[in-house]
Amino acid sequence: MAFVTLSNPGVLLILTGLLSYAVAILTALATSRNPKLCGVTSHLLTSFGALLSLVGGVYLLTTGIKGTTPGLYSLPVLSELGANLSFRIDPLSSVMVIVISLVSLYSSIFAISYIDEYYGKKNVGVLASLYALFIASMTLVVLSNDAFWFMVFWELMSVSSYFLVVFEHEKPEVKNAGSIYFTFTHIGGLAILAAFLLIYKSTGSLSFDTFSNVSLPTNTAVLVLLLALLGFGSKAGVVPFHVWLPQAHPVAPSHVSALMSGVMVKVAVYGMILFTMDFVSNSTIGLYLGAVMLIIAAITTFYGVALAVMQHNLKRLLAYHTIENIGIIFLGIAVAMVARAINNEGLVMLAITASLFHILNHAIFKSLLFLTSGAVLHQTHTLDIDELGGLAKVMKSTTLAFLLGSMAISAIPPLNGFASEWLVYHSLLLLAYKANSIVSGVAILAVVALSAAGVLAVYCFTKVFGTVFLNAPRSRHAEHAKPEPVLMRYSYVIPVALCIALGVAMPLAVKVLSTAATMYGSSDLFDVSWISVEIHGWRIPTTFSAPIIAAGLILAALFAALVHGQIKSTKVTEPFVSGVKYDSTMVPVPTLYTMPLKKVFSSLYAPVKVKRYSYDIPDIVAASLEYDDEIETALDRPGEIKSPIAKSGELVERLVYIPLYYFSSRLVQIAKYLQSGYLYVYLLYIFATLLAMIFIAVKV
Amino acid sequence: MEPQISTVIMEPWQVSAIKGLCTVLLITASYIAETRNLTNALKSYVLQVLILSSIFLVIGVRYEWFIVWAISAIITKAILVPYFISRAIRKTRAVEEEEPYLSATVSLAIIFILVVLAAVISKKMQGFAPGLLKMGFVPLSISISLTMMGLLLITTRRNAIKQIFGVCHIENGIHLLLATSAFWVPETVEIGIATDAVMLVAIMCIFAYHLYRLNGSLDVGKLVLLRY
Amino acid sequence: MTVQLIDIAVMVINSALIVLLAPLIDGIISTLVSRFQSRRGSPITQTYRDLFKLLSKQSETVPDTPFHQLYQAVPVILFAVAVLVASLIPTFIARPLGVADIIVIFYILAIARFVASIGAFNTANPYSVIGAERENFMSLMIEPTAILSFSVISLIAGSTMLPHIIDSIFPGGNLAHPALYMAVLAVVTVLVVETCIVPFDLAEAEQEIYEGLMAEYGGKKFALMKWFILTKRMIMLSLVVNLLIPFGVATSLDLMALLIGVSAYLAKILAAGIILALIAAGNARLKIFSLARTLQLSFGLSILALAVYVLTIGGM
Amino acid sequence: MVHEYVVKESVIPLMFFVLPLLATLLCYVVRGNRALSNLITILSNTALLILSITVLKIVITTGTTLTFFGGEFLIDPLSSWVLLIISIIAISTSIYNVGYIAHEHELADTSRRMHYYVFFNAFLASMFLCAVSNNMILLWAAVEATTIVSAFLVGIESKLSSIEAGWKYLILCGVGVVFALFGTVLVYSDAISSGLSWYEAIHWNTLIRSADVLNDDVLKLAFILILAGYGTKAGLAPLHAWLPDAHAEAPAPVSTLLSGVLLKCAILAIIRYYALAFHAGIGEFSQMVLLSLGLISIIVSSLLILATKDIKRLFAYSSIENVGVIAACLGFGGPMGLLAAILHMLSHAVAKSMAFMSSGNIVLLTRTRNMGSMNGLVHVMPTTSVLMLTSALVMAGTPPAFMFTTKFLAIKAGVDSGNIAALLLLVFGVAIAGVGIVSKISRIVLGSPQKQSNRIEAPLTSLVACAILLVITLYLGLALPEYFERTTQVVVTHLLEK
Repeated sequence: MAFVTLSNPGVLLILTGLLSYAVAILTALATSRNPKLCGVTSHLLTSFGALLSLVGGVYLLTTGIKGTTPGLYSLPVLSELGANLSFRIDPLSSVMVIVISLVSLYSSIFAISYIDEYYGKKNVGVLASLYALFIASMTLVVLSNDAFWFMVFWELMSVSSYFLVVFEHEKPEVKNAGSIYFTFTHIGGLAILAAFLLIYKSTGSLSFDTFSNVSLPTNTAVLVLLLALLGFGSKAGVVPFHVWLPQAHPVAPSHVSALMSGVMVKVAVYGMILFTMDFVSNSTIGLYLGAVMLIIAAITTFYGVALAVMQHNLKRLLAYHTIENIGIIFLGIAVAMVARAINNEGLVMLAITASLFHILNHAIFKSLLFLTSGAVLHQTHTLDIDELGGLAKVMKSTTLAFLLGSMAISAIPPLNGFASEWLVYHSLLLLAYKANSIVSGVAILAVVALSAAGVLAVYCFTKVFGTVFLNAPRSRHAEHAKPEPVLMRYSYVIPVALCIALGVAMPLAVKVLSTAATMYGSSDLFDVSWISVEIHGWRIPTTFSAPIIAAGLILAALFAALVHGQIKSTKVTEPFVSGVKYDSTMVPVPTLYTMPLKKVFSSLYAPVKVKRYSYDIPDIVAASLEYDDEIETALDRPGEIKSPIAKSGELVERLVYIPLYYFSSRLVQIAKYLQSGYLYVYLLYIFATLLAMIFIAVKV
Repeated sequence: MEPQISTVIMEPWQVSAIKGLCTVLLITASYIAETRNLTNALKSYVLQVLILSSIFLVIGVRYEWFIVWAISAIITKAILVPYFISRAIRKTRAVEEEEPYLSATVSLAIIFILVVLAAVISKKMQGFAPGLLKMGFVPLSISISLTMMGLLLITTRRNAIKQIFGVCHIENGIHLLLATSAFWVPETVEIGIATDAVMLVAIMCIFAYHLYRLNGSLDVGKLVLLRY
Repeated sequence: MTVQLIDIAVMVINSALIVLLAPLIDGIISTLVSRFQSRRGSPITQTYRDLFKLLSKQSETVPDTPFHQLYQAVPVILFAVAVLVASLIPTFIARPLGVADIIVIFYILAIARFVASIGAFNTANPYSVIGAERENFMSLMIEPTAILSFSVISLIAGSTMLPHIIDSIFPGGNLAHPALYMAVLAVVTVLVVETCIVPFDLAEAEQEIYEGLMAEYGGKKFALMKWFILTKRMIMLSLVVNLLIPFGVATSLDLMALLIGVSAYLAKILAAGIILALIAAGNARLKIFSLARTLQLSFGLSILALAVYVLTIGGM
Repeated sequence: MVHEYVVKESVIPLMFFVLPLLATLLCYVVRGNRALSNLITILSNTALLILSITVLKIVITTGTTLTFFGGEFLIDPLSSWVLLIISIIAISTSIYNVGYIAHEHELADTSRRMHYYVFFNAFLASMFLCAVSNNMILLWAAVEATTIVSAFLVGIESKLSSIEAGWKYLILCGVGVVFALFGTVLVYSDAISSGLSWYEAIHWNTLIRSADVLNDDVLKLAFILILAGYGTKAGLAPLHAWLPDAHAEAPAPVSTLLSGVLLKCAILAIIRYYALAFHAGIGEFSQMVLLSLGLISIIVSSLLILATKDIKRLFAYSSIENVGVIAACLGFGGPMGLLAAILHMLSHAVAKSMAFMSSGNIVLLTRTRNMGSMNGLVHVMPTTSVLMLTSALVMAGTPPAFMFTTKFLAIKAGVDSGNIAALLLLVFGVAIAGVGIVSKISRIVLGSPQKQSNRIEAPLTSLVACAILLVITLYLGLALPEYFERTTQVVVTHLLEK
């Protein structure tokens, strides 16, 4: 590993960035008495730190430095095990630093005006300091170069995000979400710790320099990768372990859930990339584990969005979408694993570039969506879609930002969502083309799942944007909403601009990100010109030039406007409802919009119960309109399902977590009998242990 | 303490005297276990301690520091311990013991089995760890059986005072074991063991009194307040 | 190979050709349908006259919407999408290359779907929201099957670029593969449903939901959206035609090949129009879930195609 | 290679035993006057702390072991480490006593308070005796003395539940330790019959030097008896039944001493015999037995943590779990296993004392131990509940605290031993226990309180004691001093290389 001195400008910038995070933490705690001052100063310092580390990250990525800095600090007992605090500077970690600091840059600006609702009620100093600690620990996790300090900052990240999730702990469901969140992160953290140490066993040192492609015996390698999947998968929200995510992210303050959904899950993906690509290079298991990962990722993609469509809470819906996008990123990683197993280095690089690009894009538009929903919450104090409507009249820039965010997340072409999804599509198709075995069938099924997820995403976000911002206002909150504060509007500028820029200038973005991916594969598979990205794996290469598509769209729109011409006079009337007088009962309800999906995917949602809808309509047509809606999922009545875990009665929860919960309470019941209170029983325990040990001694 | 050779010289009469006294010891112990009346049990306990100290005297004939053992045994176990137990009995006005878990005949049968088991164990010890049998086979087996009877008492009796007697049985068993098997034990250990025995019984009597004051009876079987 | 000037030129010609021909084909189909139902029917150019009449309207009545600019923009964006997609479809020549592949085309159509749906919510008209729901639900049925069968075709053809696909599945070519024929059949049935001809035009059903998505638009806006639907039908038709009968598509730029290409393309489109008219005349509009059942058939067919492809990989 | 340890006769070992006894007498003389007895206890414990630090310096740097009274008492690296642990916890508990006893209404009358302080110092004296005793049977007697003295402290609050807890504690530990004596006598007589003089047979430092002469089978039986005896005292799983009752019913400072320190003395005895077994060649067997007992206690206690509703029992079960981790580390064997066990003793002592002190504060203020009836304590008693939540997180092993480092080393020892199944059981059990503690404590600390009562806080000195321990655990976690590393290396080499 090359040596990067601390005087390297990029490293220096990141260090000063971390320093300003630390200063932000201290100022937040110091000035917590005066909430307004504390909120502004600490968040400004945090965004300044984020700006510094962003510039540092960009510098390191563009110069493509690869190496480790000298050890800054080490604990005596652990130093001879190779656990000194040194930074790991390489393109992959600098991409992650860019992602982290970019999102925290504008969400801190958003936070300044968002937290004014806590001034009287909660301690703003604690919130701001935890927020800065959370960002700092994420940056340090990505930079750390040995197992011990990685785990230290990883647990620090989990604990600080736990306290941020339970910040508004007065509400009962927040406490429950917090304890479930802690359960998953704690067990996941220990699984990762065990995986690291299993690798340490065959390298003899904890430092990551010795960890690159370690040849482990097959069963340990399988165990390590499964533990890593459990640990990083539960943090990222891969399907079997995703249950905490839709509960924890919505209850956190919006600028924090923007960071958690946008960035924290990416840090988990970074860990997964390290394990699958860097640490464990065992081709025999790579093929099978890669195929299993492919299936898991495809299920995650489809499952996340299929449930998102049915949600009634805005932020819960966005959390389910995070699960979907994590599935897409894991598709890229799975393709890379299988490609390495059939040693097609070009495909490995394409897949990793696709994942990195989607990590960057998803971080941007998901945090934008969470910030805008935070603005909606800040102005209307409710997140229930059925209560909201017609906010476009009032909150102009939030509406535009949310529209652009939802178009990006539904992979609408000119924007960045589509750019990375196109790359993921092509890594899957190329895998199918190159791997002539059953895996190619699985890859094509993953393509189908991805396209179905794309359609469902459009379905879901048209419903959300339509009912929240466009429809006629359906509640008092929606009618009396006031426009959002100015600072929130400025915080939208960066993500909106990036969504468009990364989408249109896709070739440039792919060129920069592929330098990060060259760590894992050679770049003979695709070359990038300024105008288009060309993929060579096929018999005849495939090209896609985003700039031309964007230009074509603009030209066609101008032509259409020309054809449309001028309108002299307009008359405003009520919507036309077949001649009847339009009144408030006719305003479209979101459940109406997604009714057919309930029929098609009913097994995914909770068991059904018949619910009768009845409307009395003017007697021209009939006395009253009644129909049985036989699909009425538990999502519409959350309290119904007694399940202690996700309370949403979704498929995975009914299949996995309810049986798990009952099995563990049975175990606890048995343990209670052990402590029955009778003295002679305790004495018999002692004699029994003594006899058992003597028996073992005689036999051994 | 000058270094001693490992073998212990005993005149034949001493060996037979120790054997006889040990068997008497065993008989008094089983009487304590079975009698329901607590004061009778106390009296026979005092008798048992006297027999034990007489065993020490017999050994003391040849090795004079055992006389110190005998005296300390008498002071602690014949005077102090009975004083505490009688004070406890007087304060808790306990005369008869509640019905234990096992009836008299069954517990006698178990005692017999335990004695046989102790004999078998000490027989095996001959080949296994000869060091224990400096004073011959009987004292070791008696001390093991005494300890086992103490354990039986504690496990199967409901009355608190009876459990105290169980603990006293174990203390006597240990005392005998130390005297006969761990022969050259320095004084500090002897003082440590003796004071431990007395303090243990004293504390348990105080607890028995509080148990009676709060619980109304000395029945330990009802003490199941503390669950998981 | 990156995009050359010829591709740009071909794109412009393609889109002009498809956009202008669309009303003609619609006129032909409507006259044929009325003839089959033994009615005189309107002349072929009727659709042109309707569109130009609507486009000349100067005043319009508008619902009070929370987002006025969106209400104005929806028809313009829809028509723009139609023009853009039309330019990417190979009609008489196996071009344009170097711009976009099949996945990009499907996702550009998604722009139209997205914008039309939020336009429906914007007007808060329950009928247009039901239209949007049907539009999205239908595409949920159609899109996976289309992408699956196109992937199988492109795996066999060796490229995801439409012109290359059409070149390489030329019957003379050596790619006679059982899975190819099944996949082409599946994709053709799906694209016919996508044309929103009478039995399948659930999203724009006039009788039930007042033209669905277009319920609140009048005059110029209605003309643009109508034109979008006609162009989309034309795009699907030219895809179906070129995939089913890949003859005559010019591969080189000399005059002769171009002439053959154009005439072949027009003949093929006319034949497809006649077939569509037959379908339209004979069927009534399907209910949404009965449509789902027919689409499940084509999904099964494409899964079968995938299975055959995977099994025969070793052999190829 | 044999370490030539300079054996120096000095009076320090006795001072460790005499000083607390002196404090006991003074407390008795002072007849329960709160200020004076507190002063005495604090003075004696600070003196002991200074003494133990100087002894640690002497023993570690110059490599001498101090003996007294002809080898009866001895301070070698292991006992100096345990002495340090005892004195750290003793000084912080005596500071905690000042505020706690004043507010504890159970100990209001002076006679009961006099008993409390007398037995408090006697308890410390007996624990110091355990640490310094070289004579094996004296070690047994000292452990027996700790049981007796601490039983009185457990039963000092005259409630039926504390009497029941005291009674069970006395019976179970009394019976348990008897087996230990049988084991000790077995080792002693076997040593004598294989040619050692009685002096060499009874004293540990001489016994371990000629350990290979002992008969293996006898030592196996003896190790089992000792493990059954001292295992009951240490709270290893099947023998642990008395521990939750005793630690929950005792007053907070006593349960701190019980959980934090007494378990460490029992573990000290087990480590002495573990070293003996290692040198006698049956290390393999003893590691297997210790590992299985350790794993059973981790699994059983993590399930019981999920079951209990009583805050102090929660931390009692967590003590069983951590003793299980220490036993498992010993079971994993090798220098790394022993190092992890020794460091975990210190980190658990500090963390567990902080946990019991802060839970004692909460029980003091809410008058109940049932966690079901507590909610939203952060609004009612902010600093106490913040300390409580931090100590719960420290117990679960979050990074800045020393518990994380020792948990890391424990899992590393598991990996070094190559026993993957045991490693997974250890990791899974520790995870469940950590999750159980933090979610239960966060459930009582967070949320909105039922009745809006005004702000009340635990006594200042109690909070200061908790804060001291928090600072120690963070200091050790972040900046483990170079000196500590040398100490633990010397302790390990001393035990494993004769």
